[in-house]
Amino acid sequence: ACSGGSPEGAAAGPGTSEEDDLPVVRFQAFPADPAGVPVVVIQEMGLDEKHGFRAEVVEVDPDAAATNLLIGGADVAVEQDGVTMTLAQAQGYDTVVFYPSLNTMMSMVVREDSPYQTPEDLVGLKVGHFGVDSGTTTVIALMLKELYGIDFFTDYDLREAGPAALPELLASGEVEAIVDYEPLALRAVLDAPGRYVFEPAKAWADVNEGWSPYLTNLAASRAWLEENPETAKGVLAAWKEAVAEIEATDYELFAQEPYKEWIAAGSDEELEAFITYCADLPCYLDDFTQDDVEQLDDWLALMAENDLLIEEVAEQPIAVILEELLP
Amino acid sequence: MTSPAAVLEAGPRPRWWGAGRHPTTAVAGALGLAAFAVLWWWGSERTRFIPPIGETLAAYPAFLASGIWGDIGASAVRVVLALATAVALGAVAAWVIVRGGFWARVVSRYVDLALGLPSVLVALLALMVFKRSEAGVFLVVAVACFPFVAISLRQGLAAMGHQLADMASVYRFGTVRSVRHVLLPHLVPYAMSSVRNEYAHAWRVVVLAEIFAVNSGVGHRFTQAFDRFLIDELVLWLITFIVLLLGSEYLVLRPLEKFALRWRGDRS
Amino acid sequence: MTTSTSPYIEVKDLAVSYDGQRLAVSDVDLEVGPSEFVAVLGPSGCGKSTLLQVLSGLLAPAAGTATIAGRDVTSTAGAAPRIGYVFQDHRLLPWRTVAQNLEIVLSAAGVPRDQWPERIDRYLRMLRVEAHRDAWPLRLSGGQRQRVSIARALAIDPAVVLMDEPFSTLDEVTARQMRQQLGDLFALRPTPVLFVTHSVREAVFLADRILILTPGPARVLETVTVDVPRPRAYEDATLAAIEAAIVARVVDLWTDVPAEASA
Amino acid sequence: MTTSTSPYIEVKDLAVSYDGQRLAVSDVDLEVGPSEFVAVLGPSGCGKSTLLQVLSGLLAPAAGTATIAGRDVTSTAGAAPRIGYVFQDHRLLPWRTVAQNLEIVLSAAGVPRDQWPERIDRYLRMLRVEAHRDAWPLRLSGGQRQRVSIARALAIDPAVVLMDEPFSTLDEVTARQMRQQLGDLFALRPTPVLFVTHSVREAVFLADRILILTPGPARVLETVTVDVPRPRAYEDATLAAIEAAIVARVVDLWTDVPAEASA
Amino acid sequence: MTVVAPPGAVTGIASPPRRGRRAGGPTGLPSLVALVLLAAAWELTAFLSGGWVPSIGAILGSLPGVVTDPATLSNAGITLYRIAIAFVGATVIGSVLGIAMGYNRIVEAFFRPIVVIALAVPDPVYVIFAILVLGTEESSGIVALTLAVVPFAVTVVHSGVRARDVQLDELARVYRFSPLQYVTQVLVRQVAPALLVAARTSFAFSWKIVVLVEAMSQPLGIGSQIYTAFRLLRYDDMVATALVFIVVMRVVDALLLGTAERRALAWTRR
Ligand SMILES: Nc1ncnc2c1ncn2[C@@H]1O[C@H](COP(=O)(O)OP(=O)(O)OP(=O)(O)O)[C@@H](O)[C@H]1O
Ligand SMILES: Nc1ncnc2c1ncn2[C@@H]1O[C@H](COP(=O)(O)OP(=O)(O)OP(=O)(O)O)[C@@H](O)[C@H]1O
Ligand SMILES: [Mg+2]
Ligand SMILES: [Mg+2]
Repeated sequence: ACSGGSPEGAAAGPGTSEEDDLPVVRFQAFPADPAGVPVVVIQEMGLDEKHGFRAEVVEVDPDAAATNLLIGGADVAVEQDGVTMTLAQAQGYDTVVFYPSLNTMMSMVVREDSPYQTPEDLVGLKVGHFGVDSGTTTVIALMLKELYGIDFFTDYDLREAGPAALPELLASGEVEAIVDYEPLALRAVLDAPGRYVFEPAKAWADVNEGWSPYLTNLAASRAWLEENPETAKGVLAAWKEAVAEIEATDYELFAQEPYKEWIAAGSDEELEAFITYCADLPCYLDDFTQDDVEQLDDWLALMAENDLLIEEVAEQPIAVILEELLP
Repeated sequence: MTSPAAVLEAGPRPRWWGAGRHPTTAVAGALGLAAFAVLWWWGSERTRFIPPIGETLAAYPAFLASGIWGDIGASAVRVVLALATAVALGAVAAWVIVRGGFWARVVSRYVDLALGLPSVLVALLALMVFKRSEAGVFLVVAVACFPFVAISLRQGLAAMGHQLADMASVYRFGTVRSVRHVLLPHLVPYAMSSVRNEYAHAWRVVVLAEIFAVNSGVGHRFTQAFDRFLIDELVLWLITFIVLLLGSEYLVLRPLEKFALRWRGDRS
Repeated sequence: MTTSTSPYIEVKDLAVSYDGQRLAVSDVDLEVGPSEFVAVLGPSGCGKSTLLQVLSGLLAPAAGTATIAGRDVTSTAGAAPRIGYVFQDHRLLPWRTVAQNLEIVLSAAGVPRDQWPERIDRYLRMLRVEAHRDAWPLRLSGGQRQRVSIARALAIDPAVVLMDEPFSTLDEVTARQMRQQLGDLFALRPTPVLFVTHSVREAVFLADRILILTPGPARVLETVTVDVPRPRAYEDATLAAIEAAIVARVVDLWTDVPAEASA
Repeated sequence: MTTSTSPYIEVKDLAVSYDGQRLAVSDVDLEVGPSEFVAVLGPSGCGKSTLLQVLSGLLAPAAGTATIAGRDVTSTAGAAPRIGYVFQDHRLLPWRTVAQNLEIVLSAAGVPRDQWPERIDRYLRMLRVEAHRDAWPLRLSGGQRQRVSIARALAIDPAVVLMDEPFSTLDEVTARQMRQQLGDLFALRPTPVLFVTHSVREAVFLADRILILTPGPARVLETVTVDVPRPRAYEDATLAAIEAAIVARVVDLWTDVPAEASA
Repeated sequence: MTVVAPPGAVTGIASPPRRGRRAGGPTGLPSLVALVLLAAAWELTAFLSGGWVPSIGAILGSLPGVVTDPATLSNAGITLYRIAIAFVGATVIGSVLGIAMGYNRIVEAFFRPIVVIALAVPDPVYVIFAILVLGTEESSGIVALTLAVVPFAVTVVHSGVRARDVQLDELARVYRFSPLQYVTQVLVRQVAPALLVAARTSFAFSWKIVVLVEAMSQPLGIGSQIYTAFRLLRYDDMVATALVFIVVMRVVDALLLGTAERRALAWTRR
């Protein structure tokens, strides 16, 4: 039910819905990505109307997601990362992130019965990933370099496959470890069975004042935000309220339809584990301050310094505090 | 492999290409399907990710009832329209090329170019031009399919010989009659092979194009399953594709081909 | 019924070459009157079929002119009046039945549809292939195909008939019947006919005039006028005499010259 | 040189049908001695080509047997001794030149390579197409193609020769020369020959025995033995008499029965 | 029955035939015209897309960078290698299977459903299943690629074989051509145009699908380079890279298949 989103509506530019005068906001999300759940919550609980807009979901392919946002295929993305926004800035597209959507939800997993305890034990062995230029892989690569001095790209024997196929590869023994985002890493833990050998969120937070680079963020073009200030504020408010709703249930909401269908966990067991995982991490964040903006900038600078995907950071910070942008 | 040696040495009675309809061909066809089923069964025994064939088939009715028809219909319309366009374009291109001369060369450059365009690239470019719209999907499929139609029909046209064309011009057939009674019947085998291929190709490309461009159709649904790695659902979709193609093959293409080529006598 | 008034088919100084090098026909002059039956005799490979192809507009000559009813036919097939052409090979559409093969040319010739069945019947019966009306051409014997091809040429009521060895693969008896039928048809409705054959007797029996060609590249060696009134009898002694004379004449001429010297 | 010792080719009670329904040949019995030249005469469409196809193993009969040199040939083409088959249509490989078309059958027949040039020369000269040695078949006239096809059949020194109207598209003069050549060759090296023709005179001139078939489905109507010593002259009066007798006989028989009754 | 005649001879259908017409004009001019027209169409598209499709200027601008990047060269080598193997594999398997199906009804009936099923499977499924079954080695990508291409080649060859002239088969049987002679002199010559189309089809599909395979499962190669450019939002690089490799493929195609075609069809030229 939730995965709908009318194709016609998606094709049209920003506009107003027919029944009432509320502006339509098209959210783009990956199928099965937990970052989309709050949007579904917004729709289900009527938070959109409450905050003066009507939410639509546009499902996008991970590879084409950034392009889709840039060409105006959606108004707000819930799955963009800082690196991509920096790239967009470098190409002259003024898109910004304005709120984190998911924490650093990615991990490195090995099989449970394997002897490997740290990423260093895996040097020289087969490691599965889903693309050297993917956000997940580059983030982990940079952290491993900073924390362990490991060059992910050369020290490991890399094997590429789609993100969803990685748990299978680990289980079948094809690779010794995988780096993947959640809840797929969790699936590997349950199915292989496996265990985490490196948890970036915690590892990075330990040495960085509790901050770690968000997996994904809410993003939009600066122009859209400035032209629709009230709607933009409504979107953020609705998002925060949705996240609060989820957290209020300790993420147990995930076990209800239609959220359960959205998350599409491999099994109930996996869903349970994911709920526990989220409640523990937590998955969604509930504040975003100038400090976070700076941390993100520093992180991106570190990426640029290591020549990972970007060569330099954008002139202006790619993250904005909505309250400051839209007084 | 049976062929050339068999032609020369075997030649059992009745003739090795048989006469009329053989019940054996139906059996062989069933065996072919069975071979696929066995392969699947074997795969499901040996790997953990291929679901058992029985379970999948048992789940299929429920899957059919789960509202997939709208998506199949949406994609089918795209496929058929785009394919029709591709065939028309391909036929025109082949025609121009075979006629020779300046424009033949120009057009054959474009056919070659289109032949070498990765569908992914076209899909991405179409996304930029058409944003998220039907037109993009349609265009991607048509562009992907037309050059193959063109080279196949070009081969057919080149193989035509001038004898019948000469006859047609002496008896003043005119364009319409020539095309209808001389050209088209001659092209049937070539057109059949390219339609068969391009129909399948179109389904493959529509899956790709729908990933990027629209929120409907089997490509979209298939990708949802694919991205979530819901193998069971993935396999159900696979069966759907297979049923779609087998259906059009055995219910439409083959009867059509048999009818169109019945003049050739016992060589089906 | 010999050459009368102005010629209907007229060929002047015709030369044809394939590949622009080898001459297949050189310097042919020929005329066929508006109701004249002209047979063409010539050794194998001399250029007879080539000549008919030029007349039907299929092949452009290297030099010379060819007109039918005063119209230049060397530029476009189908510009001249309705031609009934019996090709040396049958050229039936293999994917249309015998009757359909006739229907298509009837329709192309603009014959009203209600006349088709009658015409098809008449000519298939005349050529004795009516039993194969609904057969596919590929399932006919060689002679049957050739007869269907003749039926097709005649069915459209052509203004000009070009025939390239139409009876060559028919047995003696059938061929005689066919010749008789063709002779009768011609007597009934005289039409200019250019008839390539290798049977001297056939030529003598059917034609008003016989053109004898040289070994290739073809030139007209001689014209023999057959001044025997119609109806003629195949076994007629006068015809036999003319045949013998022609045979005697060509035996030397066609053998003297090495037949393939042109290559 | 007439029927001698045990027959080399033997056909018994042969029936052939296409599509399993229409009979094309019914109840044919025929024998050809080890050095006998047998001609087959029959009306167009009676089943002559069908008969040769069965003998060459291309077509399976519905009933009866056909053996060559004692071996059953109805099951496999190529099982019988080396066959030289002149198809009614020429069947040259269009992508090989004339000489190459001969080479390939020589090689298939296991003729040592060093003999090829001599053989090719000999037979192309005999058929008077040596000037077209290096031409593509599609660039030959109808008669030239047919002659190449004959050269091919003879070049392999066949143990059996099957010819389907080989001279049908040749002009009178060339055809006479060819007949003469073929007669000489046969006299020099007698080989069992089954020779389908529609020219009665040709049959009489060449054959030891003539089989006359009924209108289709073919049965053997009559066998005529031509007891004229070789070498024969084409214009020989005895031959003419035999021809006249045969023609007189078949004119009635082939016309009486509606030729296409079988359909 | 199928008498094969020169390409260009078919002109007779709509207008009177003038046999022996040679495809006219200098070779360069049509290419130039094609290029100019294409460029114009591209610019128009770029304009209509609101600047999202990179303009020719932008593409030309990024071309030097792409061409001089050593990675492009090594990626091209890797991709060419993959294409070569898949192309040869698919063409050979496709030809053998297609020919067998064309000759034997039983074989045809058996393989027909399998070929249709193989046609029905979307490319990504081949890729992912190859990885899961065969592992992440280089070979699995190539196997996936080959499997995805084979059914197309089979169909083309099969119909080519079926359209052959059976009368020439009979000739070969009567004159007892050896299997080798039959294959080289009768079969291949008749099926040559179909084999060429099959080769061309496999070649094109190999290249089209390798892009996807590399995008999905291989870190190196032109396909992943194109995809990376896309993901990094460098649309001009994406098009420039594709362009470079399309040109390379055209050249290979022309050299390999063009020559084969000219050889195989020499006899049809008058
Ligand atoms: N398409 C062609 N290309 C080149 N040369 C050709 C072509 N067709 C025929 N020729 C040559 O032109 C000459 C005349 O051929 P044509 O077919 O007109 O002969 P013909 O008189 O009809 O002979 P036949 O009685 O054997 O049919 C022959 O020597 C032949 O080799
Ligand atoms: N492939 C076929 N399928 C069905 N019927 C056929 C086929 N070939 C021939 N026939 C029929 O079989 C009969 C005998 O044909 P065949 O070719 O043997 O005749 P023929 O004696 O050689 O005649 P011709 O002298 O005209 O060549 C004909 O009536 C013909 O219509
Ligand atoms: Mg001729
Ligand atoms: Mg016959």
